[in-house]
Amino acid sequence: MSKTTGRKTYTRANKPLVWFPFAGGGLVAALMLPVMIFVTGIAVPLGLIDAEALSYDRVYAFAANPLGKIILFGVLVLPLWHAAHRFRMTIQDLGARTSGSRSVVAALCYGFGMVFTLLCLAALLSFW
Amino acid sequence: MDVIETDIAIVGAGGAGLRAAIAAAEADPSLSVTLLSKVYPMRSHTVAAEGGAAGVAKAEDSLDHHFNDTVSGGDWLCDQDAVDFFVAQAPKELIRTEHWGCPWSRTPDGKVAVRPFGGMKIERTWYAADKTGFHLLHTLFQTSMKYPSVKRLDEVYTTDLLIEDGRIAGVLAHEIRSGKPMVILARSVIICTGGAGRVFPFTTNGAIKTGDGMAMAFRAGVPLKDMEFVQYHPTGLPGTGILISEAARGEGGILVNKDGYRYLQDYGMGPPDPWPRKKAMELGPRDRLSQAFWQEQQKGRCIDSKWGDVMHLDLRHLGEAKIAERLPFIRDLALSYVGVDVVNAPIPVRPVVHYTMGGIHTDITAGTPVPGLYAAGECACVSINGANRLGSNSLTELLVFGAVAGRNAAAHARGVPMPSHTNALAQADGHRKRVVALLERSKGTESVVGLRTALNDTMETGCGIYRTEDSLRATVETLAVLKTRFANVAIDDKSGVYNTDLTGAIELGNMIEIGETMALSALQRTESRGSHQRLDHPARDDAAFLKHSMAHRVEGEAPRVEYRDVVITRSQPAERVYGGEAK
Amino acid sequence: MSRKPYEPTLPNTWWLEKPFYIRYMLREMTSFFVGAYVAILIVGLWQLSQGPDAWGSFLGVLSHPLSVIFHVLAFVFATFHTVTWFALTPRTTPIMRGDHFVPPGPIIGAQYVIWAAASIVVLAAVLW
Amino acid sequence: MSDTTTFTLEVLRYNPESDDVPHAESFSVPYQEDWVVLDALNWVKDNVDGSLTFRWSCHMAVCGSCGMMVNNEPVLSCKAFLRDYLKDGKGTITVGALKNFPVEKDLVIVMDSFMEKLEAVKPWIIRTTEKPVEEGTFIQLPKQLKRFKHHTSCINCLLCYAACPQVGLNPGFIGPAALALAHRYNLDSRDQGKDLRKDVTASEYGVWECTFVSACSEVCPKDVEPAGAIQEQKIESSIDWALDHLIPGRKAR
Repeated sequence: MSKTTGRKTYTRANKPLVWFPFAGGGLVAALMLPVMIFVTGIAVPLGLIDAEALSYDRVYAFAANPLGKIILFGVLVLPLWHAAHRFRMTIQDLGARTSGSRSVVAALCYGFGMVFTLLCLAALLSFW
Repeated sequence: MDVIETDIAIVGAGGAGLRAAIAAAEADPSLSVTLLSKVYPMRSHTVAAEGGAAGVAKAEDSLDHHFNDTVSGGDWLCDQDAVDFFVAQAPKELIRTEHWGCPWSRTPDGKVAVRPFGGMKIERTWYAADKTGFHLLHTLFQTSMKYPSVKRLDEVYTTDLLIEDGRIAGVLAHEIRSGKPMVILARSVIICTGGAGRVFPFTTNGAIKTGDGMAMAFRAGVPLKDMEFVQYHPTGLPGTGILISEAARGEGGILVNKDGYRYLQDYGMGPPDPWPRKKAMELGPRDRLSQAFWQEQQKGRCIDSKWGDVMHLDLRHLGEAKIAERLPFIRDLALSYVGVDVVNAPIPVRPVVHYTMGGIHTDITAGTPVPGLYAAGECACVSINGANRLGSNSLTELLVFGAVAGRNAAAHARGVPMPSHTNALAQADGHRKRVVALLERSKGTESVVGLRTALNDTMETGCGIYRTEDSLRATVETLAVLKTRFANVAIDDKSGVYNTDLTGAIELGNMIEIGETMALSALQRTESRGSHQRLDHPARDDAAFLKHSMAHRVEGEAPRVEYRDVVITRSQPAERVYGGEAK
Repeated sequence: MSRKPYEPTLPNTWWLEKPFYIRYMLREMTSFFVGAYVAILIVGLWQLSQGPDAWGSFLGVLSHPLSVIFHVLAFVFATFHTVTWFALTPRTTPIMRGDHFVPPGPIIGAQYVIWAAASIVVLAAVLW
Repeated sequence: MSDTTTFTLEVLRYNPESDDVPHAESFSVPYQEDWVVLDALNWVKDNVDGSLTFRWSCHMAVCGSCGMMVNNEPVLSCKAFLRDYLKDGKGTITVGALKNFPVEKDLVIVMDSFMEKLEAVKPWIIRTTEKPVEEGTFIQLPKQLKRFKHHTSCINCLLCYAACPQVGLNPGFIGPAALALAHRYNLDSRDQGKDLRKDVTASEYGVWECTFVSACSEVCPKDVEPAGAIQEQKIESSIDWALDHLIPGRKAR
């Protein structure tokens, strides 16, 4: 027997604010991160690629260039927010069910994203 | 007992019930409509219809053609005023479902496509691939949700009609999940509970099609019309009885016997053209095709399979692309249930009980002899199907007469007062005792399954595709015994919550009453017409039987069968001609 | 004689029940490595802004064996992210051509081509 | 019926009048090669215990009544063949009520929540002006039909709700089937109600709760692809949200 009482009222959420960076970051991460991890975390440290590739002068020149700054910001901050959002949902999957615990998880994950976004901005804006 | 007051109560929320609810809500939004169903609406058996819904669509077609096909298909037992009304309303009703979002299959230019169907002179069957009933039901169900005046009572099982001073007063029901009895007082009641195929053991019908509405109307004094006419669909899957749509033949599928021979040409249906010729061979009417199977079986020309005698329905020549577009469900069903990919192998099929042409006696207004009581869909007999329904007329029928019932029930409701509580409650108490007795009887001597099996067996052996005086007499006698045995039936489940044992027992009681009207009406019709074939009376007898049988209930006795003239307006009875002879 | 529906709760270990769910959880856990990796790089960017010595010590940390182990893991997870992300694209953005949907194969294949091109560009830029 | 092997049908039963939690009960059932799990349940109900309670009707995988957990997978029991679960007609098959729903009794779930969610997404054609019947049908090209046809195939069997962990974790989530049906109407060339539906589908109970586990599409017996339908709606709703915030006055509608 169907009830016709107690229906929810629904209003549009502002979730796209986090979903957009999640989706965009997911795409950027998919295309860029494996090769970047390989270069910065594996190949250069193990000497598979000459350390000169990541020398201060080279990297500084790239990061000082306005176009380089834009690329770095996109490649770093979008995956950052992708990770923040997805990790938040993962913690919910693993058991954060009450609205209280969900708020805490959201604050921590998006807080992490915010802190590192600001750090990234500060670094990029500190030299030209 | 809970009492709910409503202007219009609709029992059954399949295609007809939903269409009626929408029509009533549109006719007068101030009227309250209560839609009761023993299942959730989308479980209703309309969902299983596959092939399509007939309505004149092409320029070269006409209402007259649709009329003539229907009347001759029904072996002139149709009321022609009703058929005229039906064919005229059909296209309008189908267009409405298109506006409501039904995903009808399309031609390349975006118009609704139509396919050929058995007994139809011109392509006029609208289809949504091969799941037309499913799409129609869900479209109607979802559309019904937008009308605030329609309140649903899902999984509420109606057991009886309440009558006051000869007019309808409401229904007695119980909520299945709580067992709570409830009286729904109503100014108008519409019965849309579907057919009673489950009276037979081997049927395309779902478990829910137990003739509840027919039985409750019958008990309330409404005659059941033309109950001897039970349609066998020529192509069901052996074993399960799953329907293989006539659309499979409409698209060009052929039927062959063990010699690979298209045997229908031996039964006046030829010539065996390699392409689908309308009203010929595999596109003949269902009664003729099912009877041809039986005849071949007598001659030992069926294919021997692990499920017994079958014929082969061959679709291979249609090719995979066409099958995928037009018959995807058929392919899925054959693969799942008989392990056959129709692209590579023929499907084993046999005739199986499919549709009850007879039902609650209604007129062209969908009204019954009880003022305020209406019926539509398979449970009703209006009658447009006569002695044999043409495939794809029933989906359209539930739209046309569902809508008529809804509108007329609304008009009636506006003109009469709400029935009195005292009277209705007293009556409901009386009926309720029958239900309570089933629950409280601690140890009966009879089981539901035992009686149901006995009912199924006797209907199959005595009241099948071909009937004789002896077989019918035996069945009638057996049914009389079953009726008395039913008084001792006991059930295992005594609980109030979701007691399917209880509903099963009530359904059984209903089916025994329905079976008795079928067998008795068949016994007394000493002629052969449409789906009713008597080996001892092989000819049609218009002098004596161009009449509807009307089975009336007599307390404590077998039903009394009377007759009523068929309405003939412009088509005089003639020979039914199919195959190359058909014009 | 009255209703008393049993209300089940989903255990927090639901994702261990089936390989399908475990695979999903592994996919979601890629976010940890994505987030950690870009956070490390952002820290590196900050070090870069602090001058050659700071950058040098950052590179030193990257060469630590623990760091290499982390990056190998991160590479595996990031690649898993890439594969799963590409596999889902035909379902998130179905494409119609004429009367039919484009089958998943070409859509997924096209992404691998783009991925390979992007990786080659990055490697070329690094090595050049 | 010469075949005499039997197998064990273990049914998770719950009687609200005597139980606090469901418990397993085993039945020995004769094996028939053509039988599905539903046939075995009916055999038990007819021959052993008439109080065994489950929903079923069509026995041809289209009415959607008989969804249940068979060996912990949500399936239509009328299409779950015994032979696919047993070896030589022997072994054990476990059956339980669909997950993520309250259990009324034995294998019967309470589906009120789904009915409310279905109604909430307004699954009907919405138009600013109705087309008169006299004007005939709409023109809908085969490619326009093809765009949404697969989403119309939902039989409301609720297997997807049983498979979706987000439904289990967050009972308010509108869920796969209802969101797929919303998308079906949004994509229909005859419909003009997308904006109204978005108030529901793009709410916090709507598409955002989905994490694309895609178990819904995996278990769907009718290839409705609810997972894809939800992702498409996320993208569209996000673009819509962005435009609302970038173009002054757009949101006022």
